[in-house]
Amino acid sequence: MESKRLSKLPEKVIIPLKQHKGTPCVPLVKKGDKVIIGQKIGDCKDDNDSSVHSSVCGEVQSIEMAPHPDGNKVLSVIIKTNDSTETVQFSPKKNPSQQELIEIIKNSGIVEHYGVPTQSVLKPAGKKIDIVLINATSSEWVGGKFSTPEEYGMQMIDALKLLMKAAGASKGAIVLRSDDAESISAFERVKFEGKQLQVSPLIGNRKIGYYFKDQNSDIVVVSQKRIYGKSILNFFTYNVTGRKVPPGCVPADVGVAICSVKSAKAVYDAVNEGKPYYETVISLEGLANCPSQVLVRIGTPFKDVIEACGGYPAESGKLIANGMRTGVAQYTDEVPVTKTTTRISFQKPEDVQRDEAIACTHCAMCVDACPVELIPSRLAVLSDQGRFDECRKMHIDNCIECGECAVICPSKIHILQLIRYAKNAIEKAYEDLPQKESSNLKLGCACGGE
Amino acid sequence: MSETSLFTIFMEGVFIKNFLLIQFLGLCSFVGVTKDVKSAAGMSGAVVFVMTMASTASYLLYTYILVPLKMEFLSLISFIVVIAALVQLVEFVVRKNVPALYRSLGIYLPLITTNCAVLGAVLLNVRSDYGFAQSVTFGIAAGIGYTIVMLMMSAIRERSTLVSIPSSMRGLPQAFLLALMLSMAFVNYFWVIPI
Amino acid sequence: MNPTTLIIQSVALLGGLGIAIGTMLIIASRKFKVETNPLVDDILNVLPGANCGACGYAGCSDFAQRVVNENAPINGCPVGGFDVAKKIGGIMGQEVSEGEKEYPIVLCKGGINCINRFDYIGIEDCKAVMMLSDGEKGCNFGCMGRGTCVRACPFGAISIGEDKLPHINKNICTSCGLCISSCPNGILVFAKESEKVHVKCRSHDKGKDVKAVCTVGCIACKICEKNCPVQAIKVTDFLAEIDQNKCTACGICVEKCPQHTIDLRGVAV
Amino acid sequence: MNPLSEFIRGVTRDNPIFGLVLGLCPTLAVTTSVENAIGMSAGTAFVLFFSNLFISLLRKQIPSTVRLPIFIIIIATFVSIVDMIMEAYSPSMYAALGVFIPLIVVNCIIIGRAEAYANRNGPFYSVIDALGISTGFLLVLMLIGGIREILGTGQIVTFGHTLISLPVNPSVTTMILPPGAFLTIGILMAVINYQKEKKRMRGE
Amino acid sequence: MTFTISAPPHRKSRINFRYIMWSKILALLPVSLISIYFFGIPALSIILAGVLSAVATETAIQKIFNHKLTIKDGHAVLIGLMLSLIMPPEAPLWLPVVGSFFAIAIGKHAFGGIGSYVFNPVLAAWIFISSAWPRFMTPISIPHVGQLSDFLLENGAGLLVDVSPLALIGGVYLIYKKYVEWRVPLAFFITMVLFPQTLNVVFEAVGLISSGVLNPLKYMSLIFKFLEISPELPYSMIGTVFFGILFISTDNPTSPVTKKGRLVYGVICGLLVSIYGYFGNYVAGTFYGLFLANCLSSFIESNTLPASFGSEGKLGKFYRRFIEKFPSSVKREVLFDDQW
Amino acid sequence: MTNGNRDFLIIVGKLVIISAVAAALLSITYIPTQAQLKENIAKAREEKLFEVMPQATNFEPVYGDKIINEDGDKEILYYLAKDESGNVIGYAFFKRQPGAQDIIEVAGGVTSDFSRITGMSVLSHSETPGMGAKIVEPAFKDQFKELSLNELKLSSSGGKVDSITGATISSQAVVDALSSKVESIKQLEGGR
Repeated sequence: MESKRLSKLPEKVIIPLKQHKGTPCVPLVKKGDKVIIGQKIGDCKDDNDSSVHSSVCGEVQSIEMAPHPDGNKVLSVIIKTNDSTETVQFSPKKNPSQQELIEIIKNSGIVEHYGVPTQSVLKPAGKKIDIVLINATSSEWVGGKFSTPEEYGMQMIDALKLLMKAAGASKGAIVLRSDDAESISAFERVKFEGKQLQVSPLIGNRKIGYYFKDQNSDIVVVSQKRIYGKSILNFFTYNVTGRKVPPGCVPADVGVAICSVKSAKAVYDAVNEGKPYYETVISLEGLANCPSQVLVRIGTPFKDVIEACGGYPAESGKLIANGMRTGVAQYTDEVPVTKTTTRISFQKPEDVQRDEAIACTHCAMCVDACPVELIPSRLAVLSDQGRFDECRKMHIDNCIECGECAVICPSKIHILQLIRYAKNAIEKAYEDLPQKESSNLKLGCACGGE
Repeated sequence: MSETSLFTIFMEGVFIKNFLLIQFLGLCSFVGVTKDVKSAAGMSGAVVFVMTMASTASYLLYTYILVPLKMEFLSLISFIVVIAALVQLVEFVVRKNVPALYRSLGIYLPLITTNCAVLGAVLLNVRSDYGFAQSVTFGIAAGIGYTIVMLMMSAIRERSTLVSIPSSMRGLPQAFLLALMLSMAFVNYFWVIPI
Repeated sequence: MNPTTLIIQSVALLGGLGIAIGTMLIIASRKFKVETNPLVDDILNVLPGANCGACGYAGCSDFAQRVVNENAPINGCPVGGFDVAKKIGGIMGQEVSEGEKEYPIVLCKGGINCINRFDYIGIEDCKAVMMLSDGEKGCNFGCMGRGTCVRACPFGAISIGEDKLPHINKNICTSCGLCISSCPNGILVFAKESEKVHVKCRSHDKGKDVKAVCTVGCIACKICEKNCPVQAIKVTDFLAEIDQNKCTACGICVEKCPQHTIDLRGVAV
Repeated sequence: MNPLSEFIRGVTRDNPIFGLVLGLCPTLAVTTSVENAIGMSAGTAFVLFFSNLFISLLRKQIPSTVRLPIFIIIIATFVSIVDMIMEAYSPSMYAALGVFIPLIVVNCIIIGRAEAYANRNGPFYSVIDALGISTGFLLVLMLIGGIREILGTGQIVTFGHTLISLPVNPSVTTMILPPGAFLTIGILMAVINYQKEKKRMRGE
Repeated sequence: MTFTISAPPHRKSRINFRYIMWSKILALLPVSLISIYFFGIPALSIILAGVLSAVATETAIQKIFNHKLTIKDGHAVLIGLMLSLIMPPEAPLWLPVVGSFFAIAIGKHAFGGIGSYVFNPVLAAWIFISSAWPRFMTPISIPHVGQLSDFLLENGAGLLVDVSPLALIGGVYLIYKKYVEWRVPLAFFITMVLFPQTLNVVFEAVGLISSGVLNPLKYMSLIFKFLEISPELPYSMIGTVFFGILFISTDNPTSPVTKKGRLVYGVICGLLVSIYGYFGNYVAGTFYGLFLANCLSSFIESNTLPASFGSEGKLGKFYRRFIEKFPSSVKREVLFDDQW
Repeated sequence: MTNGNRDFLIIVGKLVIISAVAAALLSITYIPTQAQLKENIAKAREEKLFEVMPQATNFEPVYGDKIINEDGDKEILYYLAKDESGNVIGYAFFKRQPGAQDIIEVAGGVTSDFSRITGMSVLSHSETPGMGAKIVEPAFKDQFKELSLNELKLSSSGGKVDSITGATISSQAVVDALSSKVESIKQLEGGR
């Protein structure tokens, strides 16, 4: 599947200086400055931040607080565009060393879809990564810039090699979704080290380690059931590698780095073409005349994307960034596409579900649906009553925010929202209280406390 | 002396003559200390302990002092004094020697002096002409019956904090309606089963 | 049996029992003495000591400990009633302060007068709305009327009225301040009973922006500042502020305000 | 403090069952009939009267460290007296009330009033208080007993006289069994709570 | 352009409470119709009286206390229907009326309405009226189960619901569609089957021991006794019991929410019902046993809360310690796949 | 003497004084009530004896060996019921038996050939009203009139006594009391 570049150049782009988790970048430009494509306009303060580049040529109109698709306002550079296609000098680098690779990633401003800059995923301070996973399950087959499936497969594997090199990891895997026939076929056509690649399913105890041995290879392609979720990483790590990440830890603590297809592709481009991360592929849904995927410059307001794709099908409705399951509904279409945007969806008013929540009937459907063995209904009630301490005792931190509970709830309770509310309150109240509970007896994880 | 078998006395004490739901003994603690499972368990532990001790002590007092001296009419006053002293003594000893136990159980001890369950068990023992083993068995059984109901009730009330209850039902009315249901279950289930 | 013998015997028996038990207990209490917080003992002495459990705690000593260590309510003993509560208050130094009583007031008149930027589906809570966006009202400083304060109030003193603004029932309010700390926008503040005039807006937006979203917000027109006979009002950062020390509650600003933002307490506007 | 208001307070605000929530065990256990309710409250009233009187008389002499044992002894004495008198002069009532007559000794009403009132007030007011509380107790017991008896048997029979007899005999056996006691008191308390709530809503 | 916002997820399942309630009512229709066919007008009038009284009570309560009317969600109808179905056909008409009133007023609304009650209103009402008026609530006949055809259509004995266990097949469909959950009924059913069989074997064994039999082969043959259908088994399969399994035990608010808890609850339901049924009768046993199980359900729930995801359970820890004592590389590889 | 020890003595002294006064008070009440109680019991027993054996005109107690009080009264095992001419027509007795709640004291009579129960009456009980308490009602009591000893069982175990609905324990207690006492009288009479 091929995705087109957005036909129309937006009048202005809004480039948020914070497109990752962490502190906002320091703007390098000021009002009235001329910028060109690929020019660095925001510099990161330290290794855990990610720099920002201009995606258009034009003039900086202002630097002010502007809406962000995550729901709040952040400091953004607003650039009035002109038609010039002038770019900075791209300098590809052949065969970079590990250190150089990290530098390239950092300077190109590559960010994972969950918001962590790629370089700090690959090389976290004080932790050793020994396996790199490319997660192709939660974001779609972002085939935008790949003209053929073979190209996709080859590039992904090359990108994985680069990532492994950058992380100093010995093993790597690409995790596909088992119902995504297109991607699977794309990989099954690829030959790797002289062998035909096999997409191996992860079932039961056959975790990824089994396939490393079975296929006698350091790089494997596996497939698994689709899982959603905002803080999915720990669960994903367990599902793929069988390594348990203790509560309060990140996959890096057990030596796992997780990258998305998009960032892998961006790393590939940054190394092979020298291009910084200034445009991204997003998929669209529910618009009047809607191609499934478009290539969009970062900073393009949603309004322009939607207008270019035929406009709204209805007068009002729900505009959602990043998918129906975990995405954020937008109250304005003036928000820009950012590095972490994967999808823009629109729901007509008649599709918007407005069921009134009634009391929990303890039907336990959410308990059955929860992939991480929580009792969402009880968490929701506790959160509703403000009993956050008890939420914590019920392991609310384990929640991956997949939303299965809220989807299935017959009482139509906003379970996920309540859980996130509680998590938010707990985060505020317990900022200085690190989790001391470790469920992992074997790995002796430094942050856990065995 | 009554010739009822120990097993029958035990089953009766736990279920058929359940102190809380059927005999209405110890209701103050039943509505007061069942707000969470932990306190209920602590209270029940203390009751089982004191009930057993009190059954033993009062049996000895009654059979070896009051009856030979023909002073049965002093039984009530001496029982209550003995129970109070016993509770106090146990509290002192536990607090000094086993602080951990005191923290989990000791704070419930003073409540027991005025808990009619304990005095009730002692008086029922005397009235039923139970022998030594029977008295102690009845004491333990009554305590266990008390514990079972306290745990059930406190778990239900703990869960009830999660749901919405009409404001005028909150607190005691709800506790009594729960007791109604528990009592209906006990009365109907156990009064028919032959032992 | 001879009545005299009976009496002598029973007196001897109970007296003996009394001596035995009294001695035993006093010896035990000396031997097993454990130091406790004197405050707890003080409270224990004023408590009824019935250990009835009516307070919901495990007996009087538990209640006394909870009062000292865990801030249990000092009026928690239903047997002792008000007298005991007063005495415990004396011990704990929790006497209700003698100063003028302060009540929370709502510094926003928006409610239905303020436009909604979007349509919200979800849990009824201001903080939850804040998590999804900067709030649903057009004004970023205004009351969202989703009732976080209502639920924060343990006494049920707050209700959301027809105008989608919280209303505080002063008869029930205990000035605990929980609503004030719960409000994500800081709409609720304490005000003394004697402070009569308040600018019921917190918006620091420019007048034009305020007018676009709200019909009763402060537009920083400075009319009040000019008209105040005692110069108690000052507009800073696009918002009028009243110096309560100077204000004489003359009501001129209330009349002059074009947006009817300023309220004189006790006077319907 | 005037005697009448002290007396009325015992019936209304400090009502032992609905106000102070004390002495639940006898309330539930012996209210199978009005007759038993009267017997029980008479016994309790007797004990309460004398214990309040004596404790308030002796309150200056009682060392505070052992006041509880002394209270218990005083109360137990009067309970024993009631026990013996009832056994001798009213054997049928004694049989019906069973173990609950001696259990007056651990009834929180008595020890609670001893602590909260008699220990702080003079004999006159203590006696008034005792009378007020006993009246409150009697009324509540009669109410619960009346409801249970009339629903359970269809009539109220007190001391051999049939006071009320319903034309239709509902005989809801459950009402006389333990569950009936819980049901009655639960609903009564809910009604009282509801009234209080309504009052509070009206801003009183 | 105004947008709507809400927290994710933005697409939810269409099944709601009302839908589930009406499906339950639908699932109960066959048995209602069959009982009307067998018992005639009395059955019809009992069902009508029960349902109408339930709806009227709910409307009255919600009107008086200014609550939102929730008749449409079908819960009151369901309660009325379920209560009517467990009445004997000979019951006077005021009985279902009073029962439904008790179920809705005390059983449901006094505890806070949907989701808040801890005790199944239907059970509570049934037990209340049957202990208040035992002579009206005792069915004239108890279903006789002699042969297989009795299972299919026990034409007219016992309670309304006793007409045939087969008529309750709708409940199985509900479980299949996952409108109600499966753990409780399954555990319940298995316990119900195993209990009389096990008791059979135990009695036999006790008999053998007390008669001093030493031949081990005789004890071995007890295994076959287990497979032999005990005379009590058919009685534990009557309509009332199935009604309890499929409709009462699966009532959500009265069963634990944890996965483990639901299994335990099912087993306890089965045990309590079987014990009462074995020594008393299965009709009353179903209701009394389930009601007692309701009392326990909160306790079960609070003791089966799941541990933090990924942490090892007690069994797992034990297993691991056990395995580590006998280091066998092959075993380790299979057991702990993360060891690479 | 230290201050602490003095306090201690005062406290113990007060405790003792109070208990002594209490004991004195109690024994003063005890004496008259005990007398009344004895009278009551004697009266009640006599009434019951005539109720269970209406044919008899006087009852002669049979004393056991056990002395029950210091006045030298011996335990009364049972009564010989005599008619006007002084012939023994049967035996009447009392039996204490634990019921559902508390002890039930049952009065009963049996013919001299131990073939029939002449009647049953309940002296004291504290069973649940409405259920167990129905043992005092004629409907239950009359079942025992002229009841053959072989049929002295609950109907559920093959006898002729219909138990009270929901109060099997109380009914069983009454039946047990009668049958066990009759058995013991039989043995005692046989031994004489």
